[in-house]
Amino acid sequence: MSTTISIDGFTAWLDAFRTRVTENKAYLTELDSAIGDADHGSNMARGMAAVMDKVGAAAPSTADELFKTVGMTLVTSVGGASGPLYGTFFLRFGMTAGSVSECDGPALAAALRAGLEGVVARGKAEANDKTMFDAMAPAIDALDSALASGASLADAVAAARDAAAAGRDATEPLVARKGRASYLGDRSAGHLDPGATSTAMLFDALAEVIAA
Amino acid sequence: MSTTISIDGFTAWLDAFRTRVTENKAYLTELDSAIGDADHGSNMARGMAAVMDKVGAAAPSTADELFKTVGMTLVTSVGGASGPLYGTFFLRFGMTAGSVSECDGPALAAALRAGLEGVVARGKAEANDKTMFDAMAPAIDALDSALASGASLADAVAAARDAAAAGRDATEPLVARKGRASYLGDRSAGHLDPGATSTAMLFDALAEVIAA
Amino acid sequence: MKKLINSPESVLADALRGIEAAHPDQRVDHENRVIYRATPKEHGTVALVSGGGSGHEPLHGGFVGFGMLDAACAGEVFTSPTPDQMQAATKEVDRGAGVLHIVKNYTGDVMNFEMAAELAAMEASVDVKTVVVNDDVAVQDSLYTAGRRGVGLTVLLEKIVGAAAEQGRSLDEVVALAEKVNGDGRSMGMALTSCTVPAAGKPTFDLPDDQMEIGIGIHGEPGRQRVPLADASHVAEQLVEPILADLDFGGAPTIVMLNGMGGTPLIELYLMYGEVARILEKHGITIARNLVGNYITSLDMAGCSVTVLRADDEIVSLWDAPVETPGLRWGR
Amino acid sequence: MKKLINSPESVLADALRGIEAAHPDQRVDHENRVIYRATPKEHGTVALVSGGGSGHEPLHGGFVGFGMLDAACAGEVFTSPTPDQMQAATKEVDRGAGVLHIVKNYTGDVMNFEMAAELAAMEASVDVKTVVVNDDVAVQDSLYTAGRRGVGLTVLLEKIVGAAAEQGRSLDEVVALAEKVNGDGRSMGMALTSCTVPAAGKPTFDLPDDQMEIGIGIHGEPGRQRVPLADASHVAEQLVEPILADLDFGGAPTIVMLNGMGGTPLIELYLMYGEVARILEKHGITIARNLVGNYITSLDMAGCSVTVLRADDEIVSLWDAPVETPGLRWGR
Ligand SMILES: Nc1ncnc2c1ncn2[C@@H]1O[C@H](COP(=O)(O)OP(=O)(O)O)[C@@H](O)[C@H]1O
Ligand SMILES: Nc1ncnc2c1ncn2[C@@H]1O[C@H](COP(=O)(O)OP(=O)(O)O)[C@@H](O)[C@H]1O
Ligand SMILES: [Mg+2]
Ligand SMILES: [Mg+2]
Ligand SMILES: [Mg+2]
Ligand SMILES: [Mg+2]
Repeated sequence: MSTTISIDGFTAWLDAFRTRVTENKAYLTELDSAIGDADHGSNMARGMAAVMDKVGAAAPSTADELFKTVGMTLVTSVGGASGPLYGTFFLRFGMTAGSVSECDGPALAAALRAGLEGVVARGKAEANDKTMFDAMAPAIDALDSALASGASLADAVAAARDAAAAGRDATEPLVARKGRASYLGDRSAGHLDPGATSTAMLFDALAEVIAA
Repeated sequence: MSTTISIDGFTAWLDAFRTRVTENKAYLTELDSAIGDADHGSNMARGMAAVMDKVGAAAPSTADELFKTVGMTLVTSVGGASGPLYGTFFLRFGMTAGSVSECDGPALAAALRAGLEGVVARGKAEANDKTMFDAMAPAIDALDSALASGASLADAVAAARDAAAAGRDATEPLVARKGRASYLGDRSAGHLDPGATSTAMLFDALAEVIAA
Repeated sequence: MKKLINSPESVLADALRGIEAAHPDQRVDHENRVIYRATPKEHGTVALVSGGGSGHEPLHGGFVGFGMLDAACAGEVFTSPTPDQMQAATKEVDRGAGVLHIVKNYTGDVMNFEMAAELAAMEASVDVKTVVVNDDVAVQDSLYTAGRRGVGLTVLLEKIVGAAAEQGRSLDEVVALAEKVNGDGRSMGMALTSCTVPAAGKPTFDLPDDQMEIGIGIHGEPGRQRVPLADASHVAEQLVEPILADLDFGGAPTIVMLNGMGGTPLIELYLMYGEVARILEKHGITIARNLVGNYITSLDMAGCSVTVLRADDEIVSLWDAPVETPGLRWGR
Repeated sequence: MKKLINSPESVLADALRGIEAAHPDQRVDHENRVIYRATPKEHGTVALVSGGGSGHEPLHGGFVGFGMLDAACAGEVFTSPTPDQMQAATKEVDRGAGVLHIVKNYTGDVMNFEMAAELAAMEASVDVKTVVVNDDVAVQDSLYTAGRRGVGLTVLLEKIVGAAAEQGRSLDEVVALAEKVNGDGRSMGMALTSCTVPAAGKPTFDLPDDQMEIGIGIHGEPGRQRVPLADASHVAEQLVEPILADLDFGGAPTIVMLNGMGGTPLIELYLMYGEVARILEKHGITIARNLVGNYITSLDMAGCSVTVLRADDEIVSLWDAPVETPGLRWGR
C-alpha cells in the first residue's frame, strides 16, 4: 500500500472511473430519467471514453498535463451540466497538483479540494441542493480529517469513498434546488441524484486504486 | 305476415338497419381496421343516424321521395366509398320503386336489383372482388328465384338474408380487387369484407321487418 | 387513446375553428367544411380544388393560398368528403376559366369527386376537369383493381400545377401539366407504428417492436408487407429501390420529398433524407429541389415516405414560383 | 425503441448529413457540429449564435438563415453543446460588430456558453453578449434554484432579434431588445406521452393512458405534476391560465405560438390553437400574429406548449420582417 499516487495511479484511477460509469451507463441514465433528461449515463460514458483515448495517446508525465487533458476532454466532449462541472473539477485538480509525477496524501487532498471549489465556482451548488456537490464535499472533508488524524492514505481515501457513498444516499430525500431536477420541485424527492451517484463512483475508483 | 311492404315498413327497415350498424359500429370498424382504414363503422353509423333524422323530419309518403332522401343524405353525410355506394343504391332503389306507398314482392325485388345496378355502375365491382357486391348480388338473386318459385314475401326475403350472410362469409378467403383492401394484395385474404358485412345487416334488417 | 381533442365526433369541426383562427389569409366555410383563400384569385384564371379525408394535415387545407389550391374540402378523418362539399367549393372558386379537381386515387375519393363533377356539369356552368393522382409504387397497378393510391406526389403536384394556374394557363394546359407531373412521380412509404383513428379509439394495427410495415398508404392501412425493423440506411433502400425500379429517372433533375407520417420527429426525417440522398446520388440521380418534413401525414403514425419526381427546367421553375400557404411558403 | 436511425451513437452525425443535403443555403461544419448560413451576413452587423442539445428540431439549426441565426451549435440529444463548438461558431460568424449568444436557461447550456464566452473574451477579439431565455412558467423562479427553463419563447426571440440584427442594430441595442422580448414572453407545456432518448432506448417516463404531465420542458423530463387526462379545452386552460397569472398582457397585441412536441399531429395542434385563441379572446387579449406547428420539440413526445409574447408595433414589424430559414420563411 503506497503513501503516494503516481501518474500511473492517476491513470488507473481514471480508467477505474471509466469502467464504473460505462458499466453503470444504463443505471445512471435511469436515475437521470426519473428526475432529469435521461442522459447522465451516456454523457459520462462518452466523456470518459474520450478521456482514456486522449490520455492513452498523449501519455502525459505530470499531473498538471494529465488533468488538463482530462478536464479539457470532458469539457469538449460531454456538454450538459456534467461536462463543465467534471471538466472544471479536473482542470482545477491538475492546476493545484502541479507539474509533479506523484502526489502524497495532503497534495491529493489539496487537489481534490481545488476541484471541488471549481465545481462550486461553476455551478454555485450548496450543500443539500441535490447535486454532485453532496457526494464530493463530504468525501473531501472526510479525507482531510482522516489525514489530519494520521490515517494512512489508503484508509483516508476509503473514508472519503464511504462519505461519498453516504452523501450520495443522502440526496435521495432531498428536493433539488440546482440542475434539471429542480424543475420538478417536490417531485424530485425520493430519487438519488445521478451526478452524486457518479461522483461516488469517482471516489470508489480512487479507493480501489490506492488500495491496490 | 304481409305480402307487401309499406312506407312505414320501409322506414322500419331503415331504422332496423340503423340499429344494426350503430350497435355494430365498433365491429365494422374493426373489420375495416384489418384491411382498410378503420372507419366503416363510424361511416355507416353517422350516415344512418343522419338518414333517420332527415326521414323523421320530412316524413315522406312515397317510396321515391323516401329513398331519394335516404340516398341523398347518405351521399352528403358519409363520404368515403360507402357513401356514394349505399347512396346510389338507395337513389336507384327509390327511382325504380316509384311514387308508390307500398311495394309487393316483385316490385321490391326490382327496386333492389336497380339499387345493385347502381352500386355496380358507381364502383365497377364484380363477383369475388371482396366488396359489398358479394353480399348484395347473391341476396337479390336468391330473392328473385324464391319469388319465381312461388315463395311468400317473408320466405323470399329470408332467403335473401341467408344468401347475403353466406356471401359475406364467402368474402373471407378472397383477395380484394376493389376498394382499399386491394392495396393489401394477398394480405387482404383471411378477413371478412366490412361492406359485405354491413350489406348482410341490411338484408337481415329487411327480413326482420317483413317477418314482423 | 391519447389525443388533444374534445371528442372523436368533433375533431374536424374543432380543428377547422383552429385553422380559421390561425390563418387570416384563409376563410373557412364550416357548414360545408371547405377552406378557401380569403382573397379569391383573379378572374379568368383556372381554379384548383382538392380535398380528401382529414388526418393528413397540412394536406390539403394547408396548401390553400396563393400559388397552390383555391379550395380544399375536408372529409371526416380518413373518409373522403362528400359531393355536395366539392360542388359548393367548385362553384365558389370558379373564376370563369374552369376548375381542376385534384383527386387522390382512392375508390371513395374518386367516386365522390365523380358525383361532384356530375352535379357541376348538370348545372352546366362550370367547366370541371379532374386529375387522379396515383403515385404509390407499393401497389400493383392493374386494370382489374382499384389501382395505385395517390400519396406524396399530391403535394408536389398541387404546388407545380398551382403555380401554372396562377400564371393564367388554360384549363387544358393545366390538366396536361397535372397529367405530366402525375406520370413522372413515384412514392413509397413505411410505418414504424400504426396511427389511431379518433373514432376507432385504438391503433388500426399492432406492430411488434422489431417489425415495420413497408408499402403503407396514408390512411393507417397496413402495408404490402411486414418486415423486420432495419436501420435507417436499409429502410431508405427499401423505399428508394422500388421507386427506381418503377420509373426511369434518366439524367433528369428531380424534386425529392422526404415526408413524415405525423409522429416521427424532424431529426429522424433529416437523417432519413441524408440516406435517401446518398442512395439517389449513388444511382447518378440529381436532386434539384427537396422538401423534408410533415406534408402529407397519417395522423400520429411514426414513419415516412419518399417521393421522387422527374422534373425539367419548366417544372423546377414552377416549383420555385412564389407560394404563400400555411404549409409551403416562399417568394413572398 | 422504434426510430429511423442507424445507431443511437450516430444520430447527430447522420442527421447533420441530412440537413446539409437538404439545405444548400446552409453549411454544416461536421467536425464542430455547427450549422452556418452558406452566405455570411454583411460586415458590420451583429451575429447571432445559439445552440443546445439536439432533439428539438427545427430549433436551432432550422432557424439559421437570413433574418434569424448566423450559427447553431448542435449538442448530443438533450445535452448542451460544448464550449469549443460555441467558440468556433462565435469566431466564424463575427462580422466585426459582436456576437449575441442566445442561451436557453439550463444549467448545462448556461455553463457551457459561459465557458465559451470566457474563451472568446480571452482571445480579446470578439465582443460577446449573452441573453438567457427563461420563459417557462411551470417552474418557480427563485434566486436559490436554477430558475425557469427556456422553452418556446426562444423561437420568437430568435426571429425578432434576428430581424433587428439584420437591420444593422448595434450589439447593445440587440441585447436590449432580446432582454425585452425575454421579459415579455411566457410559456407552458404539457405531455401526453414521454419521449424516448435514443441512447436510453426506452421512454424517459411511463404515463398511464388516463394521465398527462403538465408543466413539462423540452427534454422529456417529467412535468410539475401529473394530472388526469382532460379534453382539449381543459388542457388549453391549464396551459393558458398560468401564463396569464404570471404576466399582465394588458391591452397589448400578442404573438402566440402553439407548438407541438414532435409526436402530435398538426390536426390536434390546430384544434388546440382554436381552444387557446378562444380563451385568450375571452380574456380580452388580441392575437396579432401566431404560429402553429412543431417549432421546438422534444423528440417524439406527444404534447404541446403555448407561448404568449406581449408585443408592440415594433415587435410586430420585426416579426413581419423577411426571414428565410428552413423552419420559418416569409417575405422572400
Ligand atoms: N449547479 C450544479 N452544481 C453542481 N452539480 C450540478 C449542478 N447542476 C447539475 N449538477 C449535477 O449534474 C447532474 C446531471 O448531469 P447530466 O445529466 O450529465 O447533465 P444535464 O443535467 O445537463 O442533462 C446532476 O445529477 C447534478 O449532480
Ligand atoms: N368499387 C367498389 N364497389 C363496391 N363496393 C366497394 C367498392 N370499393 C369499396 N367498396 C366497399 O366499401 C367498403 C368500405 O367502406 P368504407 O370503409 O366506409 O369506405 P372507405 O374504403 O372509403 O374507407 C368495403 O368494405 C367494400 O365493401
Ligand atoms: Mg441529464
Ligand atoms: Mg374504410
Ligand atoms: Mg375511409
Ligand atoms: Mg442533458
